[in-house]
Amino acid sequence: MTTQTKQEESLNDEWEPKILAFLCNWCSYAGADLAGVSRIQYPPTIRVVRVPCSGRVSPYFIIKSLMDGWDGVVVSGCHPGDCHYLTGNLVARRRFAILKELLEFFGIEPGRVNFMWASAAEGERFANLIKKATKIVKKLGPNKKFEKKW
Amino acid sequence: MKNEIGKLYIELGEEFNFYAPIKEKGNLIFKRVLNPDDIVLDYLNSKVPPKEILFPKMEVLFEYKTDGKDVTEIIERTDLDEKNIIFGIRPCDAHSFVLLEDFFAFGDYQDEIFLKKRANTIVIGIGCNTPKSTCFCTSVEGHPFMKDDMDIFLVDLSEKYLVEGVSEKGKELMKRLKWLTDAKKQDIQKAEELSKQAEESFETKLDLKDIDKKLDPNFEHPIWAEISDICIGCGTCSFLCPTCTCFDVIDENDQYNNKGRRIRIWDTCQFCLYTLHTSGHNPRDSCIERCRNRILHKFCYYPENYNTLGCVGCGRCIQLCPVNNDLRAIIEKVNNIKKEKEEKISA
Amino acid sequence: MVIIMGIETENSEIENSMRETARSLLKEKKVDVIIGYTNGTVPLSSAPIMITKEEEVEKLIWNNLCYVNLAKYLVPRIPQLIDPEKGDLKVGIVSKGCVGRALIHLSVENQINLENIKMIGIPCNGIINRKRIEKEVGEKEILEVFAFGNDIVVKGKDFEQEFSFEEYINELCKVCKVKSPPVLEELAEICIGECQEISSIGDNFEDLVEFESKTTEEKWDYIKDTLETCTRCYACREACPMCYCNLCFVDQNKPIWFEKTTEISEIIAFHLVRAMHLAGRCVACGACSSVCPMGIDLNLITRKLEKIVKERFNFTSGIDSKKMPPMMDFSMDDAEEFMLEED
Amino acid sequence: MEKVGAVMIVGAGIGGSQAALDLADSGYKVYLIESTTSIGGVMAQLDKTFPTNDCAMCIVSPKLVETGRHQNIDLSINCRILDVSGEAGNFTIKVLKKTLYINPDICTGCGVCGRECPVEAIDLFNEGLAKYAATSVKYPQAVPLVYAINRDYCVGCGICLAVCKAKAVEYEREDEEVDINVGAIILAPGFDEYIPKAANLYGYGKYKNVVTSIEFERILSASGPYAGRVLRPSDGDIPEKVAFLQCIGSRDYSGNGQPYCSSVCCMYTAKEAVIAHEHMHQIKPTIFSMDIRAYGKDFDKYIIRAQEEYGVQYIRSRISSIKEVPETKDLRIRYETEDGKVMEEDFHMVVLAVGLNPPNDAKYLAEKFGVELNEFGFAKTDKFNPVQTSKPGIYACGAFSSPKDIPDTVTQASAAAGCVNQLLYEKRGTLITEKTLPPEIFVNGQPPRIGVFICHCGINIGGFVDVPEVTRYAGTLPNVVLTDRNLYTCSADTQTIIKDKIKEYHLNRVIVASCTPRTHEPLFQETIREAGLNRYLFQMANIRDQCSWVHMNEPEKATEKAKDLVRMAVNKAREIEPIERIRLPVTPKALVVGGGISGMVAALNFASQEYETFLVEKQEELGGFARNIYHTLEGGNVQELLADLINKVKSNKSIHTYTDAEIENIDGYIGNFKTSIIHGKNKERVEFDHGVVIVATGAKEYQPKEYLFGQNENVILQSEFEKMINSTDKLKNKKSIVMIQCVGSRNEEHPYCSKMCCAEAIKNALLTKEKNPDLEITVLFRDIRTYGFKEKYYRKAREAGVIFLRYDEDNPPKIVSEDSILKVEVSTPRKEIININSDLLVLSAGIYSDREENEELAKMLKVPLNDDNFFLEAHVKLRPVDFATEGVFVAGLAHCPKTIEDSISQANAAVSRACTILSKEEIEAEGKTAMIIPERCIGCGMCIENCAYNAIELIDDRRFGRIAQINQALCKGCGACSGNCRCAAIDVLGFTGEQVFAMITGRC
Repeated sequence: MTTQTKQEESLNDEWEPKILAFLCNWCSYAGADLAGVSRIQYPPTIRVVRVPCSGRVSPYFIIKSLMDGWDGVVVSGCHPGDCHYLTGNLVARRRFAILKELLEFFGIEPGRVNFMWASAAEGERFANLIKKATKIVKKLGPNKKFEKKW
Repeated sequence: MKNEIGKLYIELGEEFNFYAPIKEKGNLIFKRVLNPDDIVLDYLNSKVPPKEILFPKMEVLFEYKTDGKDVTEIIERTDLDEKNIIFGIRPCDAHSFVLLEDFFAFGDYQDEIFLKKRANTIVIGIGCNTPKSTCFCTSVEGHPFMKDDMDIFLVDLSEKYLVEGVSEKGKELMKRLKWLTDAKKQDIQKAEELSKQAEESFETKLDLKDIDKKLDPNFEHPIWAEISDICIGCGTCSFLCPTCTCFDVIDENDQYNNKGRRIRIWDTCQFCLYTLHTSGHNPRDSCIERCRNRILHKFCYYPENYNTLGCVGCGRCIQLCPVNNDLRAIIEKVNNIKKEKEEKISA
Repeated sequence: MVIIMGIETENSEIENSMRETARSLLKEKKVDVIIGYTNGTVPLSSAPIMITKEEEVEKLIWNNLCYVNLAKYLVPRIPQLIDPEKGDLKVGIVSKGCVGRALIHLSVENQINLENIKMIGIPCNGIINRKRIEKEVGEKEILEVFAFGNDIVVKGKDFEQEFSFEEYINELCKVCKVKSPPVLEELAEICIGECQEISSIGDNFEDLVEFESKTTEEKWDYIKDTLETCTRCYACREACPMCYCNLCFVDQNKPIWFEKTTEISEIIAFHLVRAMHLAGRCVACGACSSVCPMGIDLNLITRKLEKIVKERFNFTSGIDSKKMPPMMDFSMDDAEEFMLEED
Repeated sequence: MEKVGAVMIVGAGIGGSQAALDLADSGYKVYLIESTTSIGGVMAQLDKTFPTNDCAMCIVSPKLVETGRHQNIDLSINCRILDVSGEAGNFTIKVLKKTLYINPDICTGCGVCGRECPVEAIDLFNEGLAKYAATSVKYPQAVPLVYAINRDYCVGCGICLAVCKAKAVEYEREDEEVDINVGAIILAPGFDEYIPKAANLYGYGKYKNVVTSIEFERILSASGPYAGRVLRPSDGDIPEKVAFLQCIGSRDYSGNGQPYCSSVCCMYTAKEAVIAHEHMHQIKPTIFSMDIRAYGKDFDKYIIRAQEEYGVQYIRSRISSIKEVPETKDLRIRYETEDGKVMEEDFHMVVLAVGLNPPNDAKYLAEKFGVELNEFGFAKTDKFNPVQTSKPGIYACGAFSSPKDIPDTVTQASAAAGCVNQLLYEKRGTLITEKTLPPEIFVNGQPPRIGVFICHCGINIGGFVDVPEVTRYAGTLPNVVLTDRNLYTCSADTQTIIKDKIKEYHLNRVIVASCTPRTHEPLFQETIREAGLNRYLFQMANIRDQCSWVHMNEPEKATEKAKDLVRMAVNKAREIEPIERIRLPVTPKALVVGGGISGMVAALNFASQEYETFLVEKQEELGGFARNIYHTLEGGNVQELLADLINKVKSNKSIHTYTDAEIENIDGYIGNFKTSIIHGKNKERVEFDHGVVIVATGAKEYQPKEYLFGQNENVILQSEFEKMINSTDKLKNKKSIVMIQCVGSRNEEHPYCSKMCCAEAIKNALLTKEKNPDLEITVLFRDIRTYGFKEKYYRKAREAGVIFLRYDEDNPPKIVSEDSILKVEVSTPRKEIININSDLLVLSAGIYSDREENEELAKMLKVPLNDDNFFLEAHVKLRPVDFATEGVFVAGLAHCPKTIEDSISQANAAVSRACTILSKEEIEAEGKTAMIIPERCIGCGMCIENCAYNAIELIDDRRFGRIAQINQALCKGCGACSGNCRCAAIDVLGFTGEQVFAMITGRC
């Protein structure tokens, strides 16, 4: 999407951000499925990348996503202690804590990158958090700053 | 015309992309001028060489469109016909353009983008009244007042500039600058004096006579390890060298919008990826080979291929090397090889 | 009674004792080679040097321009430091505090064997911010630099300028708490010269308050403005003792995560990811800023990294070889205030 | 009769599923029979589990999915046992498969019927708290995902028949009877919860705000009736004061409930209180209990946390009545405090911690299978082997034999499987089927040819997403050579279509855009594998669960999203490559470390299956901790058992016993260990190979520093006392004995319960009373933890006149020695001070584990210890005998304090788990593992620290120097290593950097 059309869109209230969501296979992806099975509606903003564990999500994925024009990124894993791989999410949590602080420090709106926990039983929570993330990103508007421009 | 630079800019700024040395974030660099007051002419030398104007750090070669699967249209650059003026360039950097052209127009490989830009560029240079302690253009067949590679040549006479049309293109342009006044004899004399003074002030004198012949047989020699032992392998020396021309080509594809582009960016022989083969083999696998390549390229291959030294003596690499790996010392070491050998023979 | 001593006296005392130590190390064959600093050929510089003979000891110097982090030369293993028969040579290394920290951290990351190393400890009094002085002097050539009392004097052809030492050292040096290399309990014999015992470091990071109180937009503008001139020469990376990857992420091509272009977002991505990689590893030597040809100041990022790992994980890199760096460790109890929660 | 290599498991809760998986993985055919319409049992209903607060669904559902699609497990739901004949080794069971009125082979579980069903019916799973339809699955993540019509509610309107595009609704479908021939049977029907009768003391059923604990569990659950918000049923308000009443229907001699202790209520109540507070901070839980029976591993710490961190208040009182305050619907509770005051307090909600009853059909099952029940109606089991029923060849596990929690159930399930192994090992592998598959088509290096199949899923996708448009769009993407759309891509006929198209179009990558890969990926992978493609050349785009169903009101945007998801899948598909699963040989031998009861039982079980076993004992004699124990509380003769075991071990040729032995080194990994030991007086060195390790190193008895122990000869340990009463007559002239409980347990140094001391004390008190009824015995305790049926003996002891006095941790008894008399001063909670003159003080010393000893072994095996120095299992709930490091298992006291029976169970369980490895000639490692890119690796070792499975080590590579190496046998493919690797030197197959990159850049 070119910057120009994006700007036009942002003027429009209808503008929906595009958010890339990395969901761990065992909890959050299952939670997202449960939201579906329970027909809990949430905004059509996320595009899901299934990963084995939130521990797999490298900072490269997140930064690249922002550079490539995704308006936001969501990474969701199992609650601490629930990790299918025992401690993958704890490893990830440290990484995300540092990344989030650095993004903020570099002046990249921290709201664009959201980390969350959602279990396989939390369809409602999953939907609520996606709603919230969407709201946050929507408020920030299109990702123009860090997107590669050409 | 000291206070008339603004006039010059107003006169030509519309028609030409007007590049000149300006100060940005504490660094002196060549940039497209937006306000003539920004122009700085009493500078030592720019941090980034003006080669950047003709051969930028990053430049789009062309763009293309696709139908999702295949390329459907190629969009060529349209800005190459724009006319440029590079104003206030030092003789060493001006000479670098000649060397760049040697490279970009070598043999069958004519780099259209560079050459078109070069052809559309008028170079207005300025003599070097106070060469730096690290300058050594006089050792590489240059001179602080060498005007050969310029279209118009200025000399800073402190209260005014002496302006001289060198090339046809330059003379042509000067005709348009009606407000220029004819030079007085004493001005020309003063310029000559300044030139002489500058020449005499050179501290660095390198013995580069037959350097290529000294280097050629010593491709394998322990000094290369010695020279490279403190090198950390960054690209400072070559990125900021006015004659380094290596580049890398990248394709970027935007599937979402069915388009793409090809760009080139600076590369350097100091990086570990340089000449890395797909097989994993790299003939310049360590810092030793990479350091050697830089020296050989400038002082051996250039003379071989283009019959001239590949160095203009600006001294940037000496000034800016993070670990102070001084080119002067390197040349001295190379020269000593010869001597050692001679001594051995005579012994 | 306080004795006020000029920096030049201080430096020469340090230099003399360092040379003595170096001499005896070589003499007693405790080391095969010593890595240290020698005078630079241009003002406001110094050059690293490797010496193997006692008589070369006089080449070793110490002053406030010794900005290179010499630990850099131990990783990757360069041929000069390996004997084809003996294997790794025994290395003496002139170590200011941050060099010591780097060595300790490198050993935690299995990159060096500290048993082959002798840290010649130096109580560093701060490294001159040469880029700042250069910028302030402007378009005049500096030909000579020397310390006088508590000032740095810079001289050129027809000018002379004084800079207060206290003010014109690196920002990182101003808040440095590890001036001499830390002593390792388990390997005390490798720490010679001036080394200090450090258990933990207190820091309030007041120097970051101003920047951190900026809005996101202001931060972005500042970062963008600072990094814009980056030429991607990677001097910062190459001078960094912790950047020892075989193949840096920006150089990788399967996939090409980041391009090496000078487009602003690519530049920022490089510095952002590099910062990410240095979290809990950066030893705050400031070499990256000292070597940048464009004079880009990365110290703020360095400080932020120190702050993150200190405040979140109570960790300071390179002072304890037993404590796991934050990215090598995890805990059930880590703070997670940044996680998105339902309203 | 010839033995049969098949096993029937009755009941598919967590226990049945675990046993089924163990046996199916060890080469037996398993018939898993479930009476309801889905598997998972009670655990699937739970919100969180103690003591880790794990999400129950997160941890159980992968196991259920695996059970549901295991090649060797034949799962039948909605079944009833009709008849059983035969004997150990060969049984025949007649099973009635009741009709679901929906054809399970055709039903795709899409759920349209349930949504369209107009009849509101009760949903069992949400415990009556939310309404569901007559056609329903039990819960959204049900396995198998098949709908059933509840004919009790169905009005026969025919709507479901009409809306089902798969034509799976068959009103006329009939019940079916089948005969199943198996060699052994495991009964795992679970339990039924105690339901307080309508006219009970607590007003359950009368007052809306009185709920049972299982109902409350559903209220807590995110998938429950209030979506995880804690609300009270009467008005939907947040109940700030919640009272939990313990022992409802347990420890009840009134005849209303059961006399035994239900074992799990104390912990689940604490958990519910904690979770309630966690969900809504305004909730202040109060728990009324008699004793707090937190006897399991790390349970006490949980109780302490509940009190200290979550403000849960404990009141020791059994309350007598509850009255509703009519205006507010609050509940007024009257109770007597420990110091004798009578209090009255109003609560917003009351939760009844109901006990566990034997399953309603226990008698029926017992009769059919010919097994005996005990006095409480649970399955009667062997004194020492709690999974052995009264009938050979039939085993029981889980709550069917006594109330128990999940880890004990899972342990027993594996233990039962371990016993089945002993019985049927010769027939292993005789009845399982293996598919013959065509050789894989070689696709490496060929340009991708992608086929995209897009599913309408009836109207589930097609009704909201413009499937033709998505299909058209998919066709425009690079490398896509075929697009197709199907009504149901998962139906059997579409599988044939997919296979045909693969051949016709020479597809080398297949994408299905339909529902979730979590349930359907294996099916499609199987299909493409049958067509000759490597199963990893497959991608799914989830355009139903995560698209059409959640954007039902925005069809255009849902279509856009579906296109994006398909594009991302195509982009990834372009980068995927075949993955070959690595096969590793297995040495069919076992090492058992520790020659106590657990170790010997394990060794004998291995040996009885003809696996060569190395039993290594540190001491000169076998026997371990049990050498000091004479009887169990239930009357089992321990010394007899021990002598028998030692004898059997010594005479078994398959067991190599090394006593006085020390392990020098253990190297290797699952299936391929190499161990060297030094043993005997002469310090001989022995080396051997083996495929598995069982850690059964036991623990030690605490040597008290308190209560004058060691200073006064009349202060002795419980074990010494036991010896005294069993082998001397020193009791004769004693008049008063005082026992002190929790010596060296539940304190700062050892903050856990030693579990067996209460039973030991009661056992010895009873025996003493029997021998010398006039002797006065006083037991000073903090909580009496006679869980389960042991409660009976507690009561017996009290009836026999044993005096029980409670003391507080911060106010322990004081002992003064005067001549030969020990004066014991106790301050009781009633604020009285009681002085007892005793001539013998018996200390119930706890069990402790030595850090230094265990650490050495732990390091060699790369397994962790917990804070209390016991070995830490892979997962507290579902993998109680496994370690995260594969091929290593734990049994007995090394794991945590436990009884002899439990140790034996765990030993058999460990063997069963080990048999899933030893029974195979080679094991197949997970295909999607991490992979080192050696030229990038710098050997910094970060990945090693981040790996939970110890799958990475540093090696010196000839070409690349020091780099990390991944042991694919151990790697689970989580990618925690990869995400942190600065050099991107680790990739995860199936989720490589390039593949994720392709998906990210799919946007731009």
